[in-house]
Amino acid sequence: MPQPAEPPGVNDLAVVAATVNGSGSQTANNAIIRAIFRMGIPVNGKNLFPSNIQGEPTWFTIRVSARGYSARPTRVPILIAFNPRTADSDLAELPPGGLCLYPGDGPWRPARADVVAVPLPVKELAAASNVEPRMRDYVANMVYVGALAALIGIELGELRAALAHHFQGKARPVEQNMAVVQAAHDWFAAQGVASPFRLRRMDANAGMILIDGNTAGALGAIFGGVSFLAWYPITPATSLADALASYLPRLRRGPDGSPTYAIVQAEDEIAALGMAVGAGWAGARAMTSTSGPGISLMTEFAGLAYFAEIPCVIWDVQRVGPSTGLPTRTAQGDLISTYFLGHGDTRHVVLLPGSVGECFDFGVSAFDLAERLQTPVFVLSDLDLGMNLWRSAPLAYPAAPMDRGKVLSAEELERLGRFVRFADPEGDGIGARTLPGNPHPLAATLSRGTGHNERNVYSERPEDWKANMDRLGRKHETARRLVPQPIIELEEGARVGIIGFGSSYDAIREARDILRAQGLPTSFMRVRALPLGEPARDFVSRHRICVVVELNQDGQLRDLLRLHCPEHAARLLSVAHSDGLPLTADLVAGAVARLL
Amino acid sequence: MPQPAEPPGVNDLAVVAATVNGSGSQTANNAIIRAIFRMGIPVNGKNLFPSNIQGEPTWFTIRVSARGYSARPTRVPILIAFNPRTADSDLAELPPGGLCLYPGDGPWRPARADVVAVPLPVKELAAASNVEPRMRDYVANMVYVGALAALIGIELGELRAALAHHFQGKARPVEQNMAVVQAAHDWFAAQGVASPFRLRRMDANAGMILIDGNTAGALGAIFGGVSFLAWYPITPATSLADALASYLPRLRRGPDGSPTYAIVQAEDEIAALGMAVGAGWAGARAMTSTSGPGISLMTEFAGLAYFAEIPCVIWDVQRVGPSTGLPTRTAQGDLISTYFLGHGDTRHVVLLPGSVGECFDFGVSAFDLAERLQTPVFVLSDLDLGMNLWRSAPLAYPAAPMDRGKVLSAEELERLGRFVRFADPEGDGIGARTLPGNPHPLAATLSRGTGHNERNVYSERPEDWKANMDRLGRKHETARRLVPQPIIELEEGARVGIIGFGSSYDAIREARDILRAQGLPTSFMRVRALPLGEPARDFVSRHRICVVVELNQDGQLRDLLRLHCPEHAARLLSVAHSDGLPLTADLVAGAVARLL
Amino acid sequence: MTTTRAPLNALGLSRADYKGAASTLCAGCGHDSVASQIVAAAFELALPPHRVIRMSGIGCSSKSAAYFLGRSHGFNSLHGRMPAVTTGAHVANPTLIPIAVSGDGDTGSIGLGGFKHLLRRNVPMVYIIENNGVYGLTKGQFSATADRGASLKYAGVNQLPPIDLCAEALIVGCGFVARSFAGDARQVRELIKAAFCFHGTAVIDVISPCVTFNNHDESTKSYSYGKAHEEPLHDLTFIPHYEELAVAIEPGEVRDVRLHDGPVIRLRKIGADYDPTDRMAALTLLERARAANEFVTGLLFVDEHRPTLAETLGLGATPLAELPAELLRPSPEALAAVNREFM
Amino acid sequence: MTTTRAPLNALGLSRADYKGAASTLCAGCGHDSVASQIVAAAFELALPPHRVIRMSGIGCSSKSAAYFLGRSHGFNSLHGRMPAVTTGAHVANPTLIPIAVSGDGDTGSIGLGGFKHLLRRNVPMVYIIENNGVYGLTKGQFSATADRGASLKYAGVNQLPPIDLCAEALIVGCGFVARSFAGDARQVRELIKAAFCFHGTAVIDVISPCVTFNNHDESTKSYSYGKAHEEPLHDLTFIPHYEELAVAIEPGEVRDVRLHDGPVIRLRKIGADYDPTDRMAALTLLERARAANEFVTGLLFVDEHRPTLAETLGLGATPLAELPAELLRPSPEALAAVNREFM
Ligand SMILES: Cc1ncc(C[n+]2csc(CCOP(=O)(O)OP(=O)(O)O)c2C)c(N)n1
Ligand SMILES: Cc1ncc(C[n+]2csc(CCOP(=O)(O)OP(=O)(O)O)c2C)c(N)n1
Ligand code: SF4
Ligand code: SF4
Ligand SMILES: [Mg+2]
Ligand SMILES: [Mg+2]
Repeated sequence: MPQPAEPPGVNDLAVVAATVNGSGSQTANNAIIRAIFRMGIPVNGKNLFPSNIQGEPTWFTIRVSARGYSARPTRVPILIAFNPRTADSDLAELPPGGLCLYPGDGPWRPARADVVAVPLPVKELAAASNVEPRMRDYVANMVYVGALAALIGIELGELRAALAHHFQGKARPVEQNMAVVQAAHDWFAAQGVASPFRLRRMDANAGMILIDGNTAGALGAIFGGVSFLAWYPITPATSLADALASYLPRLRRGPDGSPTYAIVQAEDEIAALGMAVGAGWAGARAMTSTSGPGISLMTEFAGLAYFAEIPCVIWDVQRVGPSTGLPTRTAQGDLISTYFLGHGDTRHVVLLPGSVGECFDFGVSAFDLAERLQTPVFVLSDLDLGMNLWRSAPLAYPAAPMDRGKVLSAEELERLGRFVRFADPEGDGIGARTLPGNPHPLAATLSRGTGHNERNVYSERPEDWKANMDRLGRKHETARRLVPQPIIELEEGARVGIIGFGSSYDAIREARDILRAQGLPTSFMRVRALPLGEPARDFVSRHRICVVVELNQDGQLRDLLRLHCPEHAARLLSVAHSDGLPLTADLVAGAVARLL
Repeated sequence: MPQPAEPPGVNDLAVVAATVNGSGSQTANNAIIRAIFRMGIPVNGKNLFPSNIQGEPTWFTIRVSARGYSARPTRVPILIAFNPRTADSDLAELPPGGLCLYPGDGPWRPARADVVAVPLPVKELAAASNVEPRMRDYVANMVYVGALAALIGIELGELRAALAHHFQGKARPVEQNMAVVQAAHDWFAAQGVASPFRLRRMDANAGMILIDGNTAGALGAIFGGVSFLAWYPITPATSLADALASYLPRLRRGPDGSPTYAIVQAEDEIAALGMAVGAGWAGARAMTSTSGPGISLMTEFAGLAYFAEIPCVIWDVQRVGPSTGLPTRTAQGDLISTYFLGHGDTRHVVLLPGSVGECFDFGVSAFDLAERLQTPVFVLSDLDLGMNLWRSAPLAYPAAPMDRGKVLSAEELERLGRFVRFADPEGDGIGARTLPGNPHPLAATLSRGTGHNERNVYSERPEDWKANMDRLGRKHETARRLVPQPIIELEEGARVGIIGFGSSYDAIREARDILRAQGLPTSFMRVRALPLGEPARDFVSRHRICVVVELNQDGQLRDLLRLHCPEHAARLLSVAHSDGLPLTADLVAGAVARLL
Repeated sequence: MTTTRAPLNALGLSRADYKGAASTLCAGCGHDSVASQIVAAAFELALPPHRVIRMSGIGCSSKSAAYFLGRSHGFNSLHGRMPAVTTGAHVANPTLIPIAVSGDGDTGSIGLGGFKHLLRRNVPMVYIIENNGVYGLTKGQFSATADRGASLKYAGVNQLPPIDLCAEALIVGCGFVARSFAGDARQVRELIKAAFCFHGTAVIDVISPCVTFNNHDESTKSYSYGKAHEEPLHDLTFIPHYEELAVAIEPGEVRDVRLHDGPVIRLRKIGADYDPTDRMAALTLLERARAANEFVTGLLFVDEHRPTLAETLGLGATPLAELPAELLRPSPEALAAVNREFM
Repeated sequence: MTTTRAPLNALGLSRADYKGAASTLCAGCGHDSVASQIVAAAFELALPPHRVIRMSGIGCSSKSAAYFLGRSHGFNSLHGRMPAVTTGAHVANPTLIPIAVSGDGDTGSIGLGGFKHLLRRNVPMVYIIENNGVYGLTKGQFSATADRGASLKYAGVNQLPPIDLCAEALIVGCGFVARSFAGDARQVRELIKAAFCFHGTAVIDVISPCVTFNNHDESTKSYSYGKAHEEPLHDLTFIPHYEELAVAIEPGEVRDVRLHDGPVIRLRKIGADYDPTDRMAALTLLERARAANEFVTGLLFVDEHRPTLAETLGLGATPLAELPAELLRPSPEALAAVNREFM
C-alpha cells in the first residue's frame, strides 16, 4: 500500500474541524471521512470532544495519508474554524501557509497574515437546504463539507454516498444536506483559492471497511456468542453497549423469533459485573463493558470471579484517570490495576486489541478464553480505538468453533461416576465444571469466594488453600500460552526494540519510519495480552535496549515487562506520555531518539 | 535479652490448646500468656480460629522463648487436647516425647505410646468453681490452665493477677476461675508427671507491655488525633474499631465533656471511605479500617482521594485472599493491589508496621503524612499482628507535634492576596489547601475528581492534565523521603540480604539465627513503607543476592522491589508462602537455604 | 439413590435428599430453623433439586445456604451482592428456581440498593431475609434493622431508627411481601411454599434470633420477644392446586389467594380481616405496627400482575445458557452483510 | 468586595456573590433553572457563603454544583457517592450547611443505598434531586425514575416501573420531602429556602427536564408535560420568622408549619386541604397520584422531631475539624496510664 511517489500534499494532508459540540458536526465530519475512504484513500478521524453535551469546543481531526498512517498528526495545515470561542487559539496552531475556512457571517475574524483564510457565507449557503429554520444550524456544517470538498477535491458523488450511508438511505435528509454541500462547493470553487493539498483517487481501500472499535468489539461479542450483557452507562464504553443493542436484534434471533441474548442495564457497575458473574456461572456467555471508574467498582467481583472461577468478559474502554479524570479523552492507564484487580493474590487475563480488527477478533476469543480458563477475561480497549473510525480489513469470520471449555453433562458425570470440581487431571490448572440445571445427583456444587478444597467444599486447611492457589498459578501458566501472542517485527540490524500495545500501534509504526529515515532501525513488538509469555522475554533479550511506548503516566507495560523478565529489567526503558491526546509519531520518535 | 544459657526446655517451650470456639477458651489462653509474661519471660500467643461463631475447632499456640522468639513454632511439644473432633489429628502432630492433657471424662482417648498423655477429671475439677451449671463449660477451660501451671510451673499468683487483668478487677469471676485453676493445679501436681519443660522467672519484661496490634493501632490513632472513624465491620479489622470505640470515650473528651471524635458505622466500605474522605476534606483527622474485601470496594474512592488530594487514613488488617478467602487467617497479600489501588495512574503511600509498637507509631504518623501529603495513607497490618498478643516496649509518646500540613487560614490568605490550590512553590508537589468554613472570599474551591488546572478549575487542556500528573509525581517523590525508612541490619561478611516487612519480622529474625548457626550470615532489611526509597536500592545493591520473604502467593514485595531497582531485578529472589498460617523460622531458613 | 424408608414425595425423593451439609451455626440459631423449613417446603413441594439454585451473600445467614438443598447448585457470593448474581443466573436460565438467604446486614446495609433494584426488575425467586437485627458473623454490631435504643455488648446503644425491609419491598413494587418468625415453623414453611410458587420476587422477612449476640429479652429480634408478641395476621396454609377442592371451608372465615399456576394461599382469619392485595393497607399496617410496637406476621401483600424479568426481556423457551453454538454465532453470510455496511 | 449597585441582602452581599461559574449545560436545561433558584434562595436567606458547602456526585445535575455559590466550598465527588462524602463533612463540621444537587441516576440508581442510609442518619442538608428520568451526561439512557413505556432514541422502550424517590425518602423516615418542577421557579425557590432552614435532611425531588434527551411531550419529565399537568398541593411561601407577624392571613385558608429555629412555611390552600405532617397521608397521596398519573408538587411531608446525625453523636460546640492539637492528643500521662494496663 505505501505509495510515497505522490507529490507532497497529494493524499497526504490533515484537516481539523473546530466546532461546538451538540451542533451536529459529527455528521459532517463522518461524511468527509467516509467520502475520502470511498475514494480509495487511506483516511482516519479522531474526535476530540468535551465531557459535555452541548456548547463546548470539539475538534475533529481528519488525517489522509497515502501511506496509511493514522496516528494523530502533529501538523494540521487546514483549519475549519467554526467555533468562535476557540478560533483564535485554533488559528495560532495553524502552520504558516495553512488554510483556514471560517464563517464569514459569524463574529470572528482571523488575524494572521501567513495563512490563507477564506470566509464562508454560511447562512446564505445553508439556506440552500430548504430545511425548516430550526434545523439550519445542523445543516450549516455542510457548508464546510462543501467548501472543503472544493478545496481538496473530495468527490461529490462519494459525499452523497457517505450521507446516504449515514442516513441509512433516507432520501430527504440526504438531499437537504447535499444541497448545501453542492452550493458551498460551487461557491468555493468560484473563489479560486489555490491549495497545495489535494486528494487523488487511489485503490487502497478495496474490500476494506471503516469502523470504530466499539462497534467492532460489539460485533465480535455477537459472533463470539455473547448471550448476556449487563452494563452501566459510561463514556467511552457506552457505544459498545449501544452497538450490541442495535446489532443483536438483527443478528441473533432464535428459530421462534425470540432473542438469543439479553441486555440488562444494571443499577451500577458492581451489579453489572455481579449479573455477568451470575450468568456466566449459570452457563451464559456473559459480558459487561465499562471504563476506569467502573473497573474500580468491579474490583471485588473481579476477585470473586477469579477465585470462584467463573467465566465472564469485561471490556474496559479506557479513558484518562485517575478518578473521574478526563472522561472523554483517551489513555492506556488501566493496565496494572486491571491485571492485579482484587485484593489478595490475583492476576487476570487481559487482552489488548491493537486495531478495530482485533477488537472484533478478541471480542470473539475473549469468550473462548473465559470459558476455557473459567475466569474473567478483560479486554482493554481505549477511547481512541473505541470511538473513532479506523480503516480495516473486513471483520474475519472466526476460524475455530466455539470453545465452551470443560463442562460436564449429566451423561458424562454418569460415566465418570464422580465429580471433583477442582481436580486437575490434565495439569493445566483447570477443573471441569457442571452447570446449574444439570440433573445428575453428583452435579451440584456450591460456588464460593471462600477457601475450599478440590471438591469445592469450604475448607480452612492450610494445605487446601495452598494447593488451590498453586493450581490457580498453573492455570495462569496455561493462560500465558493460550492468549494471543505478541506480533513481532524484527528489523535487520536493529539493536533497539520498541514495544507497545493497543491503539498506539500506528503512532509507533510511523515513528519507526521516521527513525529509520534518521538511520535508526528498530524492531517492534506489539503485546496483545497479559500474562506475558516466552516470546516477549525472547524479544527483549534480543535487543540491547527496548523502549516501551505507552499512553500513560507511569510506564505500566514497561513495569509489567520488568516483572516478567527481571533479568532484562534494566534495559527496558520507557516512553510514557499521557495528556488525553493520542500519541503522535513525532512525539514517539523524538522521545525514543532522546533515550538512546 | 538473649540468654541461651538455660538448659533446653527451660523457658523454651510451646503449648497448643486445641479447643472449640465460642467455649470461652480465649480467657484461659490469655490468662496463661499474661501470667508467663508477668513472670518476666518472653511469651507470645497465636490464635488460629475459624470463620465461625461457635462449635468449630480453634488452636491457640503459646510460645515461650527466653531468646524472645515469637514466630509460630514448628514443634509444639505440649498439647491441650480439649476438642474431641480434632484430637486425633492434633495428637498426630505431637512430637515423640510430647505431653498431652485431655479431658478424661470426655469421649476421646489418645492412642500413642510415645507421648505422655494425662487425662484430666474436668467436670469434677470445674465443680470447684461453684458457678451455676450453665457457666460450667466456660470455667472448664480453667482446668487445663491449672494443670498446665503445675506441669510447666506457671506461678499461681501471676495467674490470679492475669485473671484480675482480664476481668478488670471484678472479684467474683476471678475467684470462681481461680478456684478451678487451684484445684486443677493441686490435682495435677499430685500426679507426679515429669516434664522436661519448665518456666523459670526472668527479668525480660521489665517495663514491657503485652498488647495486640489492633489495640495498639487504635491507640496510635487516638494519640495521632483521629477525630473521625467511619467503618464497616470485617474480620480481622473489627477489633481495631472496637478498641477505638472503647478507648476514645476515656481518652478524648473536650473541656465541656463532649467527645473530640465521632464514630460512624457506615452501611458499607464504599460509604465508610466516602465519609472519611468527606471528613478529611472538611478538616478532620479521618480514618477507616477494613480488610481485603473492603479495600476492593474502596478502590474508586481511593482514586478520588488520591487525585482530589484529600487526606485520610485507611487501615487494612490483611487476611487471606483473593475474594472472601480465609477471613480468619493471616496474610500479606494486599501489597500490590493497595499500592496501585485505583484505575488510571495511581500510586499510594502505604505504611507497613512490623510490630505492635509500630502499629502505634504508624497509627500516629499516618495522620501527619496524610495531612502533609494531602493524600490517603494506607496502613497494612495483618491478622497475626492485629489480633494476637505481642510483647513490646511501652507505647512511646509521639516525639513531634502534629503536622497538619499546608492549610491556609483566612488571615494567611488575606496576606497572600491570592489562592492557587495546586501551585507548587516549594517543589515538593504539595499545594496549600483551605478548609470549608474559611470565610475569606478567596478561600472557596470546588474539589473534584475531574481534570483540573492549578486553580482547581475544571480543565480538559492536555497541558493542565500533564502538569498536574507531573506534580503528583513530585509529590510521590516527596513521600518517598517522608515515609518511615527501612530498618537495616548489616551483618559482617554477609553476601546475602534478606528483605521482609510486617509481621514476618520475627520468623525472619529466628531464621537468620538458624542460618548463621549453619554458617550463613545474612543481612536484613525490613521495609516499612511504600514508596520505596534510596536506602532500599542501596541495600539491594550491597548484596550478591537478596531474598524477599513474605506471606503471600506471588512475591509482591519482591515485585515492587524489582520495579524500584530494575538494575538489580535479577538478584531479587522470592520466598513467598501463604497458607493462612504465620511463617515459621524453619520454613524461612529452609527456603532461603535452598535458594542459595 | 436414597435407601431410607422415610416418606417419599412425588419425585420419589425423601426429606434427606433436600438436606445440606451439617450446620456450623451456633446451636439454637434461628437461621437453622429457617433452613429446616426450606428443606421441608422443597420436599413437600417436590421441587426437583437440580432446578433449584440456592443463593446467598455473606453472613451467618448466607453461610446457611450450605446447610440445605445439598443436591441443588448454589452460589455463596459476596456481601450484599446476591441480588445481582441471582439476576444474572435467572436471565441466563429462567427455568432455574432461585431460593436465597440473606441477612439484615447483607440486605439492609451494604445490599440495600441491590435489593431494591432486584425487586424493581421482579426476578422470580424466594428471597428470605434472616433478620436478627445484628451482624452475627462479625460478632455483634448493629445492622440497619436494629431497634432504636437497643444495646449490644461491644456496639453500645443504637440511636438510629430501624429500616423496615417489608416496607422497603412494598414501596418499590415487590409483589409478595411477608414477615414471619423463625419460632413459628409452620408459618415460615407455608410462606416459603407459597413464595416458591409466586410469579416474581417473593420477599420473606423472617425474624431469626441470633442466640449468641442479640437474644436478650428486650430485643424485638429475640425468641422470647417473638414468642410473646407475635401477632399472626392470619393462619396461612399453602394448597397445591390439585388438592384445592378437597379442603372444606366455612365462608367468611378464609380468604383464598390464587397464584397464577393454580396453587392457593389460604388465609384463615385470626383477628380482624386483612386483605393482602391492598398495598396501601399493607403499608398502613406496618406503620401502625411500628408505632404501636407490634410484631405482625403473615402475608402482608401479594400481587402477581407484574411480569418477571425474563418476561420483560421477552426471552424464548430455551434458556440462554442452553443455546447451541449454531444459535449463538450468526452465519458467515451475516458477517459479510455487516462488513458491507462499513464499506 | 462587590461594587455593583444591585440590591444587597442582610450580609451586604449581592445576588452576584452567590453565583457560580458560567453553566456549560445545554441551553434550557432544567438544572440551570434550579441552580438559579439556589442562588436566589441563598441570597434571600443571606446565607454566609463560606458556611455553605455545595456537594454533588457525577452527572449533568452534579456538574451544576459548579454553577452556583462560587464563594462556597464544594465537592463534586463520585457517581452516587455524594451522600457519604456529605455525611463525613457534616460530622467533621456540623456548622457547615450542605446543599447538594444530584441526578435521578446518581440518587436512584447507583446511589440508592447511600441515599437511604443518609436519610436514616438524618444528615442536615438540602438534597435536591434534579430528576429528568434519564442519564443526561452519558447521553440518554433510562434512569430508575423513567416512566414505564417511555421510549428514548438509543435506549428503546423502558419496561420497568419507575422508582418514586419521594416515596423512598418517606418510607425510610426522611423528615422533609417535597416534589417540585423546574418550570415552577417560585415553588422551587421557596422550597429550597424552607429546606435550608429544616433541621435534618430535606429532600426536594425537582422534575428538571433534559431538553436534549427527554423533553418530548409524552415524557412526564418534560416541560410541556409539567406545565400542563403540575398540580401544586398548596401555594407555598417561606417566611423568615421575624417577618411573621407582618403577614395578615385569612383563617382556614392557610396552614403554617413552624420550623425549630423560628421560620414558618406558609401553605396556602389551593384545592383540597393537605396536611403535610401526616406521613401515611403523604404516602397515600403519592400512591393515588401514581395510579392516576397525576403530577403533584409541593411540600409532601415535614416533621422535625428527629435529631440530626451530629446530635445523635453528641458532638460538642467546636467542630471536630476545628479542634486544636491539645484536644486531639491526650497527655503523656494518659499514655503512661494506658501502658500500665498492658503490663
Ligand atoms: C465487603 C465485605 N464487608 C464486610 C464483610 C464482613 N462481614 C461478613 S458477614 C457481615 C455481616 C453479616 O450480617 P448479616 O447480613 O445480618 O448476617 P448474620 O450474620 O447476622 O446472619 C459482615 C459485615 C464482608 N464479608 N465483606
Ligand atoms: C462509577 C461511574 N459509573 C458511570 C459513570 C458515568 N456517568 C456519568 S453521569 C452518569 C449518569 C447521570 O445521570 P443522572 O444522575 O440522572 O444525571 P443527569 O446527567 O441526568 O443530570 C453516568 C452513568 C461515572 N461517572 N461513574
Ligand atoms: S452468631 Fe448469631 S446469627 Fe451467627 S450462627 Fe450464632 S446465633 Fe446464628
Ligand atoms: S443533556 Fe440534558 S440534563 Fe444534560 S445539560 Fe443537556 S439538557 Fe441538561
Ligand atoms: Mg444479621
Ligand atoms: Mg438524570
